Amino acid sequence: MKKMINHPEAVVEEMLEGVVKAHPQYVRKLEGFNVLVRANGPVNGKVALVSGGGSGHEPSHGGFVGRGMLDGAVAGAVFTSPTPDQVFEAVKAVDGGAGVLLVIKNYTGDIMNFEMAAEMADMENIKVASVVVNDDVAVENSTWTTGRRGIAGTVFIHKIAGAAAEKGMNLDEVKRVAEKTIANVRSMGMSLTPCTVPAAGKPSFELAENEMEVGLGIHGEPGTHRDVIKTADEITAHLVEKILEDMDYSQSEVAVLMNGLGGTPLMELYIMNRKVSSILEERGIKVHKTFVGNFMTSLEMAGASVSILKLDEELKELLDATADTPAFTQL
Amino acid sequence: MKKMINHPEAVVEEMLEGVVKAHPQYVRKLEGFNVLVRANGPVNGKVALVSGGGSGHEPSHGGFVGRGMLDGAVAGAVFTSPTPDQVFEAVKAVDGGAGVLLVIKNYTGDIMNFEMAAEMADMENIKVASVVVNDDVAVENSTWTTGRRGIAGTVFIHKIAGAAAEKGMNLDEVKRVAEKTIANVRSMGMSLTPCTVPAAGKPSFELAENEMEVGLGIHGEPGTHRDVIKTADEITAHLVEKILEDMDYSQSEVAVLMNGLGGTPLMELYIMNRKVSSILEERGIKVHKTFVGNFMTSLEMAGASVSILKLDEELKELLDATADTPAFTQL
Amino acid sequence: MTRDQLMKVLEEIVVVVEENKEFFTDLDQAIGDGDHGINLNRGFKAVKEKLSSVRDKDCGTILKTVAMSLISTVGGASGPLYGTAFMKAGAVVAGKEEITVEDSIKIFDEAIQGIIARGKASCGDKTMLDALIPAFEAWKTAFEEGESIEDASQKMLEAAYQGVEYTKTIAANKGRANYLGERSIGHQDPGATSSYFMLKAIVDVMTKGA
Amino acid sequence: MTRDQLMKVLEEIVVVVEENKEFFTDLDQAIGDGDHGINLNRGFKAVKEKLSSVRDKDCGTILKTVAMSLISTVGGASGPLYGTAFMKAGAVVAGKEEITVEDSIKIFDEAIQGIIARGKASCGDKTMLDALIPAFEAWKTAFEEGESIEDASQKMLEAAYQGVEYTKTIAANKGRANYLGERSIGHQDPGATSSYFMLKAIVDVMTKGA
Ligand SMILES: Nc1ncnc2c1ncn2[C@@H]1O[C@H](COP(=O)(O)OP(=O)(O)O)[C@@H](O)[C@H]1O
Ligand SMILES: Nc1ncnc2c1ncn2[C@@H]1O[C@H](COP(=O)(O)OP(=O)(O)O)[C@@H](O)[C@H]1O
Ligand SMILES: [Mg+2]
Ligand SMILES: [Mg+2]
Ligand SMILES: [Mg+2]
Ligand SMILES: [Mg+2]
Repeated sequence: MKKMINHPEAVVEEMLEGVVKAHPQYVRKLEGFNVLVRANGPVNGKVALVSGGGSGHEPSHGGFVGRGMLDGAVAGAVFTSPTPDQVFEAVKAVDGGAGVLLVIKNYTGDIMNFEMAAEMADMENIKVASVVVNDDVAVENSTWTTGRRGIAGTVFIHKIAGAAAEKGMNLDEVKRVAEKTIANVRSMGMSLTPCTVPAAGKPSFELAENEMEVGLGIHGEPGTHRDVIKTADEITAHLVEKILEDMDYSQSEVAVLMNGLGGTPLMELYIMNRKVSSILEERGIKVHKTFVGNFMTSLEMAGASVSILKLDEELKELLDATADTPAFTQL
Repeated sequence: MKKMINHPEAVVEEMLEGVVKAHPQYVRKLEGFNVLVRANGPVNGKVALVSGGGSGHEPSHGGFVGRGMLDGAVAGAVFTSPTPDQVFEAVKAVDGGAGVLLVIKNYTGDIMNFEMAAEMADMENIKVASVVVNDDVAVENSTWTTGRRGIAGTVFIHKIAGAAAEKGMNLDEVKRVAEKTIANVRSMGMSLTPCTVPAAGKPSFELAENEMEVGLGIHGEPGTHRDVIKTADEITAHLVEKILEDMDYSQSEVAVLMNGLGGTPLMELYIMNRKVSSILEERGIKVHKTFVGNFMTSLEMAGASVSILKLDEELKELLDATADTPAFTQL
Repeated sequence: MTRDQLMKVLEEIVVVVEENKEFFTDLDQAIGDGDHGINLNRGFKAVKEKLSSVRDKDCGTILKTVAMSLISTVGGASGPLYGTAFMKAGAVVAGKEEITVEDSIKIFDEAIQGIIARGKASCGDKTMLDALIPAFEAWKTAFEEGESIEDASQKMLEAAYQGVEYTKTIAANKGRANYLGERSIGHQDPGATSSYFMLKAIVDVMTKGA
Repeated sequence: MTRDQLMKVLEEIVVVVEENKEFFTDLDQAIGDGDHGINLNRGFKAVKEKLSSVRDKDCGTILKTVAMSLISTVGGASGPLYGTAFMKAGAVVAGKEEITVEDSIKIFDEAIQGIIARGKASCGDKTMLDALIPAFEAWKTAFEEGESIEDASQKMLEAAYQGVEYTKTIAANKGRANYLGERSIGHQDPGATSSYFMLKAIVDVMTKGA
């Protein structure tokens, strides 16, 4: 395990300290909790957004705390959902009186822990609503199961619901917008290498020099299948096809998130984006905006995911709204 | 070699296509040249900034083309300085009548190719000035040699000289500010893994599981020495000490760039930044602003560099000015 | 089971989790995200620290303290699930200094109901329930059939073990392993495995103590 | 050397660079950035394409065409340096259909001066100059001493080869290898090596042709 860390058990706390040292104008940490909230929060009368999950997905989620996106982010242990008390603490700290929306990724652990936090908040009469992101099209037959995972598409929910809240929408409205975004976004990912959870000390799986893992999540879990490495165009085409098969994007305008999993150079993400654009162009799907970079990562994993969000006028306006956070700034 | 690419020889062109597809609001590509310029450029009456170098350093340099930073970026083959004709083409395309400043990193190849381009521009009566960035303190005894390398600190020159140009300073003034920034910035880097130039197909060097390379550049070159991996705090302390030994920062305000080399997760960069902050704090050096992320990379190399820029009022104001580019946006 | 025995059982679980943390993590790497052992160990280390402060309290308080520690330190799926299980268990014996056999059946039942309510899984989903439910059934049946504690314990453990084995044969419908689809077949469920080890710790302490 | 021989020489260099591109790159990986072979090969592939269009032109035009191709396709340090060298060489024989021995000395001298002017390195900096300068001296001296072309060629090549060997013994002061400090000792310079191979290609064609 080659990592620049001090103690495997201390990575989350030390990281959060580093974030606060780097971005005091944006965030502060709640004393005793692995929770980042806006430096100048809570914002009175504004619906607050809290997201989070296991750590290892940086800049998600703390990097998106700031004007126009999140109000609080809860950092669990690496790849492990944060505990209810941490989430509850975040909720209390960010509530500006207009209620709190929890943005949860669809993992059993996240759902249970956030749910328990919501129950706690309820007991203290804080208005809490929640939405569950499940954008990953890799898992197909999910009717009787946990359902689809939430992966990089989640960033669109942060951006759009964040803008809705900033605009002054009430909790129901912000939730409606978040749910519309969730309904409209699909993602799929792949990887060339595993990643190593610091406390585990060994890679999450083994891949041969010519193999890749397809349809995988963001926690080092294996994917739906393994394949020989293809060209960037073939890989990208596979991911995009799966997404387009899953929802009808025809005639629509979309936003694209070409997301790196942490260890993939931007060069490769742009090469992949070239193919995403050309497929969408062929299909007559208009790209309104594209984001390329590391938004929802899996530690040092080399790999990428594509997310495509179908836009309507409302989503477009909210997506285009100003945002100012450590990891996402838009004029 | 595990990469998401199509043909090793096509990576630069395909990447640039992907960049333009992703960010048409920011950049366009000069037909037939590997040059990105502002979508709405040239800006009349403004001094234009051109930078560039080998590819593989993304988001440098194309990612910094936009308002408040560069006007043009020239992309050579991976880790290979672009040729003079490419640079010349960029100069012609961005000149808005107020002259062009070339921001060159101190490598023999870059200097010669950019110099030849400047000679060409001279023949066409375009006013060209140039500055050479040499921020890497790793190389010590450099009096009779090529001198120090330019590494991540270059991004500060893009930001600050870019803001100076945007403010309407003339070519001499922009050059003065760029040179002041160069004089005030020091950097040093290290890595845990090599990287693989696509066309070479094999890693640039071999490192054992417990080894790291210290004091290395951004082209996969080996560093000044090899060492056993230390903790993040020890590694960071070494880099920062080297920088602080090299220039007197006492009593000053600084900006910090905690730069990832491409394959290092943000988590580790923040853990390192925690240590950077605490050392600076101990020394009574005040951090005005910190940037953490992948700014000047070395393909998929796992590693990091620290850059520390000493600020005065002028530099501070220019650093804080608005910028809007694909990879660096500041409100 | 006296309060002291309960304390011993919990201390034994702390040890067993620590000893098997790599094993649980390896199992979770194969079909999950490789943190099950890390999670549980973090949780039971916290439990251990808290235990000394409730040494003189009733069984209900002790179990609730365990629950709260787990809930606030484990995270993931197993944190709320085991936390809920211990919470429900504690409610059954609130104020009691001793746990009777009848209590134990009630505890087991309530704990499982708690896990089901929280996680919405059922038998055959390849979760801890596949160890716990058969174990509970065996335990209850043994007593209904008048068997000794020793025999009942052995049957309970055997059933839990078979449950773990059974998880190898099925694809997961719940938890992270679910995303693997058919690829999860052939691997035993980490949570079922940790449940088995906890049950075994209880039996070990009780038989040693006897 | 006739124009046709010059064309053959250039074609041979194209082949030699292609054949040795991995070797050059490996040398550059050890002390540089691992692109020297890739760079030169890209450049000489471009040269090859351009050559057909100047087949009937004078030696000066041919050499300038090579220079322009290298300058606009190689990049890095070696692009401007080799490009400048061929440019200066071309200037010496502008308009000429043949290259005399005297021309060759002048070409060699001018090419080296061009490299020095562009790159500001000198002998002992561990660059291509460490092969080229001794080779030039040997070539010039041989003629001054009235030796045959064959002998002069062998002495020139031998001197270039010794120059390459010499680069192993010194630390670099110029180019990327410079940053390695003492670590560059023991490795031969990639540019000196490619220079040696180019000189060898010239000699090979000329002796085959004889
Ligand atoms: N819905 C559920 N109901 C019961 N048990 C579950 C459920 N989801 C997961 N589990 C159990 O939790 C175990 C995984 O725990 P752990 O690895 O700690 O959490 P996570 O899956 O969040 O990483 C699984 O092996 C399974 O036994
Ligand atoms: N200033 C210089 N003068 C002469 N030759 C040089 C100089 N700098 C570098 N070289 C030569 O260039 C070679 C490296 O070329 P190449 O790898 O193509 O370029 P780069 O160093 O830019 O990657 C070195 O081996 C050396 O022989
Ligand atoms: Mg987990
Ligand atoms: Mg190079
Ligand atoms: Mg797990
Ligand atoms: Mg080189």
